Amino acid sequence: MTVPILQLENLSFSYPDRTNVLKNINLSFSPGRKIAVLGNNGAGKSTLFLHLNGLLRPKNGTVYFKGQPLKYKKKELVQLRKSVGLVFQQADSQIFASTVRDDVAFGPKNLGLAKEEIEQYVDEALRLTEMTNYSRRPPHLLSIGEKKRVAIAGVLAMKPEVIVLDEPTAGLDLYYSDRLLHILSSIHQNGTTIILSTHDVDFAYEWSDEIIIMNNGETLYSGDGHGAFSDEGILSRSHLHKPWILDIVNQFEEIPSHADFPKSRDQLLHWLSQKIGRK
Amino acid sequence: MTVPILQLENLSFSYPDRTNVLKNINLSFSPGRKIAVLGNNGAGKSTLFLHLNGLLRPKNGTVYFKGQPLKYKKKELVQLRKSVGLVFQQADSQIFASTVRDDVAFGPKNLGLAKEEIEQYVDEALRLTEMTNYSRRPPHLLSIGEKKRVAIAGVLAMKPEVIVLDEPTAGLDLYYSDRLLHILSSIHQNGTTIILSTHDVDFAYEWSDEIIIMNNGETLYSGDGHGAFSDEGILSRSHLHKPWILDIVNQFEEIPSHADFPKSRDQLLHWLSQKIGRK
Amino acid sequence: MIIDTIANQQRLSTIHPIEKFIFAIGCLLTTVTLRDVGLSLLIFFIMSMIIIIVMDIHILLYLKLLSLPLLFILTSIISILFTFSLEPYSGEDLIWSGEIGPIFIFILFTNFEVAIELFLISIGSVTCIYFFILSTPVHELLFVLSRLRLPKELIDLISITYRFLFMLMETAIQMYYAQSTRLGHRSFRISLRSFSILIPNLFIQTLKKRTEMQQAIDSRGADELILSFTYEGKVNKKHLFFLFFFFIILFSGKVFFE
Amino acid sequence: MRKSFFWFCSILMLASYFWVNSFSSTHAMHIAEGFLPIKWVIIWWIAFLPFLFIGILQLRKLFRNSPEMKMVLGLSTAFAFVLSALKIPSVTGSSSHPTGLGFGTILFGPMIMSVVGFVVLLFQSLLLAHGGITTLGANAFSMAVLGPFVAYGVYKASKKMNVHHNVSIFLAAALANLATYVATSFQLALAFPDSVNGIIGSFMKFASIFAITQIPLSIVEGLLTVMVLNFLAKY
Repeated sequence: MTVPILQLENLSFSYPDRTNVLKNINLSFSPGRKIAVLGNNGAGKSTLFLHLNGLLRPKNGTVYFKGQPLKYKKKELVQLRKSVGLVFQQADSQIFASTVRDDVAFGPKNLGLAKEEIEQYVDEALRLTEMTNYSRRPPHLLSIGEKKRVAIAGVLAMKPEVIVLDEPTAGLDLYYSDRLLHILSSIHQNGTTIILSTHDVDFAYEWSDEIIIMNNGETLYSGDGHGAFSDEGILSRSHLHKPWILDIVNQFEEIPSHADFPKSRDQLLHWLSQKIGRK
Repeated sequence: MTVPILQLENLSFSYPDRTNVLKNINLSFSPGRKIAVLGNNGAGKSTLFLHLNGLLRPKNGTVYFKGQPLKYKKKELVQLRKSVGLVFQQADSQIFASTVRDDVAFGPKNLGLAKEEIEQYVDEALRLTEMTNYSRRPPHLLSIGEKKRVAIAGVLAMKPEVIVLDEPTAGLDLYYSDRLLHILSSIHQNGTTIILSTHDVDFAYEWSDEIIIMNNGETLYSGDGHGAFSDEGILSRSHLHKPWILDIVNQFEEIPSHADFPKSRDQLLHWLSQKIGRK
Repeated sequence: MIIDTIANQQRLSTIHPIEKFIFAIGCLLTTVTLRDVGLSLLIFFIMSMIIIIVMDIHILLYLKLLSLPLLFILTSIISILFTFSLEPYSGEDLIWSGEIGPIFIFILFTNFEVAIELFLISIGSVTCIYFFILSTPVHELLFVLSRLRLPKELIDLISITYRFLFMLMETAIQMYYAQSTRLGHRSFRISLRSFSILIPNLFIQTLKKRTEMQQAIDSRGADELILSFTYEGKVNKKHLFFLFFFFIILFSGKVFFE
Repeated sequence: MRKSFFWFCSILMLASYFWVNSFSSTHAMHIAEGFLPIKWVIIWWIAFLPFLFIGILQLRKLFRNSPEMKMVLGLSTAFAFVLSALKIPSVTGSSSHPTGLGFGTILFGPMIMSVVGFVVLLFQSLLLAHGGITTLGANAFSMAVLGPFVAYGVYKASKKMNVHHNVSIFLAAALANLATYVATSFQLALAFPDSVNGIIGSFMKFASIFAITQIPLSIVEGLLTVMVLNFLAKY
């Protein structure tokens, strides 16, 4: 078995004033996967993500990075942040420079790379996020969908092995979120592990290899999408809908086999038309 | 026919730095309706809403308020803003006071009401938004869903005839958005007209009496939900999905009559089970 | 900002802010005016008991809070404690002496006394302030200030600042995290540069907020932010009588012991 | 119109930020609650009150003429507070920017700025437990009155002497920072004169022990101020 790139063991966290924000979390993230984290507002998703990047230090428990327990030494943290990129929800508070290009170069510069390498990394990140044509634009004149892409480019330019995105599609219209998903799939094809949080169960069901459901600082579920959304108890405790696809398919007596099970809307419609046609 | 409470005639608007944001908009809003405005990021929804409240003045065209053309005199504006409440997308930027109660009282105080009346209006608004128990909390300790409700309460406390909400469910999880929808329905039952913008076509289809689709500053469509989502041309131009319900129902040869047409997920599932059972 | 969160959650929220104000400021002024070590210890004890037992604040958290002003207090006390001179000193009140090169260092008994006294009085007064800020959220303080007839402009400014503080703080923290994840604070030099970028960006976000908020104010039928500061509930006369006697006992105790 | 308003706000905010920060996060230098004898508590409050009083009168006039300034000033004050509370590693960020201060002083006068500074100090004692209520008068006098005047004066003087722009910004920021630290040491020395060497001896002691933190801090402050302004100039 491959070593998980990140692993959390009995992780707990609380802010000094509040009760526990994360309670006894055990999770492991394998390389190359697409992982969606679901859960209500305040379930602890963002706090969890801050731990994956060493920005917060757990009160109890351990974060393992490539099998090694993290000790929060400066060097280790640099290594971790180089490998695990974190894209925050608010695009505005993570874009700083006066042009897109300068902003994307912020990370590679801090890595202490040579000038040509910086250029190359930045070009690559801009290309992947389809922002090459915007490189001289001042970020504050971009639309929200473009800003999100700059934020992602800024992290990609450090060539991370894992990219963690906090609600990447929040506030985006269909056009921009489709483009974003397209970008995520090219990033994934490059071999990058993707972890993201979302409120959209239909998207999570379609997109992810693995689903984590959080509620009030605990993990209610971790596993494949089918299992997550078949358990009514977990869904009602975490205030989640069932994906449309599952709800529709469940209306039929004859449930398709795992391999045939529709995952996307198009697949569902296709399955449905066959189903009706056959009858 | 009743006089529309708000009417826009040939309305155009542009910001000094950008080209036209709104182009020749003609719309009319009848009292007591539930209207959803759809459209991509940057389509002009928020700018349109600012006109409904007199915060922006059109470059061309006229806003009619209860049949009277708006001349942007101080008195008129106060009257307009009393009748048309606007809830912005960013809840944080519309809460000023240091407690929930003092904030909700801000509007009624500006109306120059007597003290008891202010109290009564505030209590009513807090009750409707289910925020009574939070009245002494400082806003920064509220969750995002609670902040949204405070923002709505602040507008409701002025007893408006129309309430306009800019993406009220953005960033909310299912639990909070369900509560919010519940609140909106009690507001609507009180006789208030509701206009809101959203990216969620499924919600818009289920909830609204009337749908307006905007794209690049123009209105592509205004009318009932059925018409909006049957027109493939409009949908693709405005980058909108078809609602799941329509997509599924369209798979069947026999389309239900208008009265039987499922509008909510539950209705769809019910319809589907009957359909399959019947066969 | 833990203090603010605690103030909004603790158990004394039902006590009228004016009563809390009189109690805290009364004790503080008594401690600072009388400058009596015993009295200061008594106040320290009373306040700590109220904070830990009545307000149910965890003792470790309370100790952590108490340590905040210690840096200043200890540094200042050290400089009071030692006396430097080019000549040796051999008075009766010498406790300790030493020398570094040509400079002689002494600790004199009088200075020792002053230092100890100062430490205890400071700690006593600090607990008074902690009682007040931990038990009284800022919106209650605003109510007290408006009752004290302080100028409206000042109270408004305090209130608006308070509301904005947390918004900006949140943005600032987000920016700091976003920079850190891209290794913007890995060394002192890089960190300094990152801060020089963060500060103007925070400022630009602040300006954006201004526009949004002005629109929100206008939309609610006003062009000026006129705030009200209300508190439901009345001053309990029994409590006031109790406070009155409490202070009389404090003062007479002081006279009695002298 | 929009543009000029933008600059107006910018200048105001920067003014309050740099200026307020000239005293803000030198955390170790806030005189703690109960530290000063009642005599000095009263003296420093009396020394500061005229500035506060005149400042409030000017504020009243400002708000009457342009009500939207209430929010702008509130935002500026909050901005200044936030920066003072940010933990800039191994530095506790504080700077005093003279240009900002200069404009701020020209626009509003130092009096309004002393109200802003007062509010920041109040929140530092209420929310962060830095400083205190009885010692607020003394702290406000050195940090909300003296610091800005020094920054303003140094900047003007170095401009007159044709010193390079960046250098004069650096000097104003760093010296204003040093001035508040010297003032606080002086306030402490007055209250606690040395039994052998008197006020001067006591001042020397306070000044040298706090120099350990305050001198590097003021240098970093100066540097940061220069960098921030250069960034803004590019923007």
